[in-house]
Amino acid sequence: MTTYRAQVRVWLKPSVFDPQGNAVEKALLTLGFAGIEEVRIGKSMEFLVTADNQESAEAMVDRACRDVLCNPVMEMYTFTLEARQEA
Amino acid sequence: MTTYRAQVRVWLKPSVFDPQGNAVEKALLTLGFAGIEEVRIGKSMEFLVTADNQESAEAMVDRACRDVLCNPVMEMYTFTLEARQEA
Amino acid sequence: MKWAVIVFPGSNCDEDAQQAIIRVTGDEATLVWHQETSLADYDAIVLPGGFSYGDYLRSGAIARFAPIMKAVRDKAVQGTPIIGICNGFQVLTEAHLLPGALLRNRDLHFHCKMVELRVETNRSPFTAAYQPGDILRIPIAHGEGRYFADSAILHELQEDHRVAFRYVDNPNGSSESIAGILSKERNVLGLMPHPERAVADFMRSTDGAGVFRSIHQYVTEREGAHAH
Amino acid sequence: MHTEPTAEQIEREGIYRSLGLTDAEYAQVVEKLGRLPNYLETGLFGVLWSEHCSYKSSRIHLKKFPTDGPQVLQGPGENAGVVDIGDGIGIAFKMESHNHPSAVEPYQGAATGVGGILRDIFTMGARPIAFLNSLRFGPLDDAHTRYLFGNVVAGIGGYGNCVGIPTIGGEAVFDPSYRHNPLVNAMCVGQLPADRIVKGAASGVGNPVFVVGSRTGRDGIHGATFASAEDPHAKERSAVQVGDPFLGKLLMEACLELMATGAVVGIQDMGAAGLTSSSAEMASRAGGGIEMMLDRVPCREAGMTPYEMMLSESQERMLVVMEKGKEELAFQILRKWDLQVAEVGRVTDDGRLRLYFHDEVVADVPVRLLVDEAPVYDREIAAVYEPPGAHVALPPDPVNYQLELEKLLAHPSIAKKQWIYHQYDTSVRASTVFGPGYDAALVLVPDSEKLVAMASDGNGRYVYLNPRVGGAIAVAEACRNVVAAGGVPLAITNCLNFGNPEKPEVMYQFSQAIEGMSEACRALSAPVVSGNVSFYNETGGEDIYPTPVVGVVGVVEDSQLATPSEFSEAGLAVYLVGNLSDGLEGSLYWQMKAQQAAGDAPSFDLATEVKVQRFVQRAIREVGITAAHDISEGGLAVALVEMVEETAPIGMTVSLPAGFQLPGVLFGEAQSRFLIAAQASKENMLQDLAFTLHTPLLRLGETNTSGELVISIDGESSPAIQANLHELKKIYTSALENNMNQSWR
Ligand SMILES: Nc1ncnc2c1ncn2[C@@H]1O[C@H](COP(=O)(O)OP(=O)(O)O)[C@@H](O)[C@H]1O
Ligand SMILES: [Mg+2]
Repeated sequence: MTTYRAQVRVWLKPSVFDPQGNAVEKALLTLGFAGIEEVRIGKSMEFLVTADNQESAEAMVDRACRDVLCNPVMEMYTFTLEARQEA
Repeated sequence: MTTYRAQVRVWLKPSVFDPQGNAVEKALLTLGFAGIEEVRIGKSMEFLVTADNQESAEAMVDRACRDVLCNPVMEMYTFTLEARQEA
Repeated sequence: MKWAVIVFPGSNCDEDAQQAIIRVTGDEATLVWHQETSLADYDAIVLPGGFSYGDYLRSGAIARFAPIMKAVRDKAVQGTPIIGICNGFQVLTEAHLLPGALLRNRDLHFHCKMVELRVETNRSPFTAAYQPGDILRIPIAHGEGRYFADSAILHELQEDHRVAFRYVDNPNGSSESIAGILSKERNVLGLMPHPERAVADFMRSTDGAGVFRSIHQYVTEREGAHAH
Repeated sequence: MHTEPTAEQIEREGIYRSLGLTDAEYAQVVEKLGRLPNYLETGLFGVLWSEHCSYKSSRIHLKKFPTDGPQVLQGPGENAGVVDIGDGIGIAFKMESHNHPSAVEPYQGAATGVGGILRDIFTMGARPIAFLNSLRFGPLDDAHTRYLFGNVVAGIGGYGNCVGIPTIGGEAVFDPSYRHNPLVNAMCVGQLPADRIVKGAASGVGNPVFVVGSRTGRDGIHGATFASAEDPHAKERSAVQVGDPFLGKLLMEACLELMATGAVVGIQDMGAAGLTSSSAEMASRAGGGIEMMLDRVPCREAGMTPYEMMLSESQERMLVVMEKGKEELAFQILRKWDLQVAEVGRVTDDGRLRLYFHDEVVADVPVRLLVDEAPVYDREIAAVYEPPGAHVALPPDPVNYQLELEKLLAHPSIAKKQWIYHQYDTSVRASTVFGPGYDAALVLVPDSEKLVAMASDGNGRYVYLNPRVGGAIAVAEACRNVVAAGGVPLAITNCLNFGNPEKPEVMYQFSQAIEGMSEACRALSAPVVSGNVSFYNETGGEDIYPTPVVGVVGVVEDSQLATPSEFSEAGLAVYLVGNLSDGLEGSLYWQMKAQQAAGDAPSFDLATEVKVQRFVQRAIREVGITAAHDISEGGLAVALVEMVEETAPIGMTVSLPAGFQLPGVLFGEAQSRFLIAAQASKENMLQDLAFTLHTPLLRLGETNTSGELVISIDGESSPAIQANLHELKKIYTSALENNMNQSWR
């Protein structure tokens, strides 16, 4: 068994209005951050996965994303996996 | 002027309790995702930055993180910058 | 008839719904714990408002896996009227019993206030007591009530007359001002406003009573028909 | 992991100072203990002897409050006070401050404040039925203030909405005095059977002690100590506490179920100073001791030391003492709610708090010394208090009174607060009869004809200008709100938000405000049953206005008596109950003109106050009136506009007798006054009642369909104010939102 550090990123599909991104963009603008645009805010999830190998860890994370972590009606996801260095 | 794609990740400091991550971890467990643990949920932000060069873009994003995107009392951040390919 | 009001950890309008049912219909209404697995005894199901599982991750996302949800699905197939109010609506969309999703309000604020709704169809077990075009005053109380669906679904909802209620003055940025929708078979309703908070004079509106009265009438008439 | 300093090092290097003890306090510990305390023990004394836990600077003054009355079921000393509203129903309530945490992290600071006060209520065995909140911030033209205020409101809603308790009242004041020290006071009200109050006492030798709820982490260590520290940023050294309202809700349901079994001997929230204060205070109330095996405390992080466990302020945790032999019952209930529970110790009779870790005694100190023998300071009180507004010159008369009225209506302290309360769930539990927007909130009591009335109030400016009168006004005004809505005030809770108690003038404000409050409590038969003190609200040597906030609970005997503060009909007569006055003392109007608090506190007389409150109570009961509203900030003119329902297409004509100064009569804030509106058919009865009760009652005018507010002075040819009421209402309604629509993220 190996333990991996998973990093999942979930964000709203481009067609879905992101009010949070919008608000932050406006705030940045009024604070003088000219040149920042198209702000989108999503979720970043991190966790440890223990599995036989990278492949089955990937399958598990993918299933977790599809079933729970992401709602495909309005969201998309990507993830990365990295074998954890031993302490 | 060059346009960069910035990706910022903001998460709670390790000593700060993350009730959301905690609840999701429990849910995953009851759903049979054995082997997933230490779930932490943060934010992932994406935007475009236009600046003279990579250095000044970096400085701007860093300042945006410190001033607006991240609450240093309880959060930490990292970011990456990538020159945008022309369409 | 017998009503079931499902209680998830974090539900907080369960008792309000129960009381409203009793007040309006005089029927028996039972709180059913999310760990239960059967709803065989019930003629109508309510998924109440609240913050099931704290609404962590996405509202309704975790509740949809509760053991009781398998029974809710079965009842949906059997044609039993099922109504999801606020968080219940969110659970129903997450469970794919209703299309679309409910997102964070356009202005990012929670909104609690009396709003006006237009009844769009009375062809449903939930709205038969109203006339299309009726304007109802019913409170909303939500932070994630912006109804979203892609254009194909919105088109389908419109074509099939499955939009049950629209806001007169869109409070949250919902697509096409949608406040409540019906399933294809019309026996599942999800709506963000709280009809159980508009059933008595002191609540400043009794317009929500029609929802419970419609369901009661639908079920009792259907039972009558079966008896023949 | 670094090792903890030894007892000798603590003494030699003065380490106790960083744990919150002064040299004298440390010497006292050593003497009473008869030895040098180790690091953990020093920490226990540090937090329990902090201002926050021991009330060492306030205790002797708080004793002056009247706390008794036939209606009082539980006075100060428990987690919350309880009053009897009849029909076997008790109402538990308390208010608490979360000022310092909210200044550091506004959302979580406010949310955890709400969570904490919620737990104080349900630990009494009461089902929470309502929240209120009192907020004080700097002016909203500052982006950081908007950020703080916006997030505090979101945090209050975030917690309250999730646990399903309606937030139905409160207040919000914006004044430069609070710019660096915002105040966030939260109040919770609950209902319980009058004969089933649950106490926070660890009694019954051998009974098991449980930790229930969230696991213990390293968050908030030293919160209690630093709430009293001079350097507000010292608090940042400890991790911010994050609230988990979902867990809070489960904990509430589980604990209420648990207490209903009768197997709970004692229960207490782990608030400030967490496990330390809950265990020591529960043992102290029972006059016994407690011992705990710290290895058994469920922790969130590995390698936590006993010191960290005892001082952690992780949220959503309870300490519960069960009757021995009934543990299984508890486990069943807690399992159902999916809550963590751990048996960590037992009740003893040796009067000691004894802690074990890995089978070793790591602390062993007398409970009495920790709790009851904590130091008490009779801090120096200034002999003279220079009235800070006495020298301010009266403003010249304005040219345009309508403009002045509009400015007042647009002031965020006066403007309608819907931007705030639309973010709160005000109708969950389906029992809100009057929500925010009314003078007092009213909530149905199931299986009873009665309603519970509640309100919170307090004007720091008045107290600053004249601490004694200002203190009395705070109580009177809060009670007045309950009376206006048709209620009878029963008792009060309070949050005493003050500056640095080491300054003699702050102690003057404190002691005088308490004197004034006590006088008013006695006169109005509304004793103090719970409360909270927050000192050290200062930055850079500047203290806030001394701000006692009063939360009041009352009863409306019959829902028919519920009286709104607004009307929407034409043809009503409008009356002033109380005296016409043209003093500008302490008014917001004068402050706006002078750019500082000006004059004395507004004129106030307790006997008159009692009289007008009695009159309005009887007018509601015996005559029946359409609406009642108290005159507060902004004075008579503002109160008149406030009373007109927003969408009502009506107007109002008011004529005032000659002989009064205009700005004062319109905008002055003289106390003990109500406006009431009644149908023409009731006028004779009203006047008769006023005659019988020797209460000043003045007919001001009537409502009509003109859509205009006209205020004129008898004998003058042109009215002082002639304005479109709808426009005035628009200004009043939109001002706060307009302020907050500027960027604040
Ligand atoms: N922070 C708040 N939370 C909830 N309700 C509030 C808040 N601030 C003000 N309100 C409500 O707005 C109304 C007006 O408040 P306020 O101006 O303080 O009244 P008054 O001065 O007459 O006592 C009241 O009903 C009050 O409950
Ligand atoms: Mg006011």
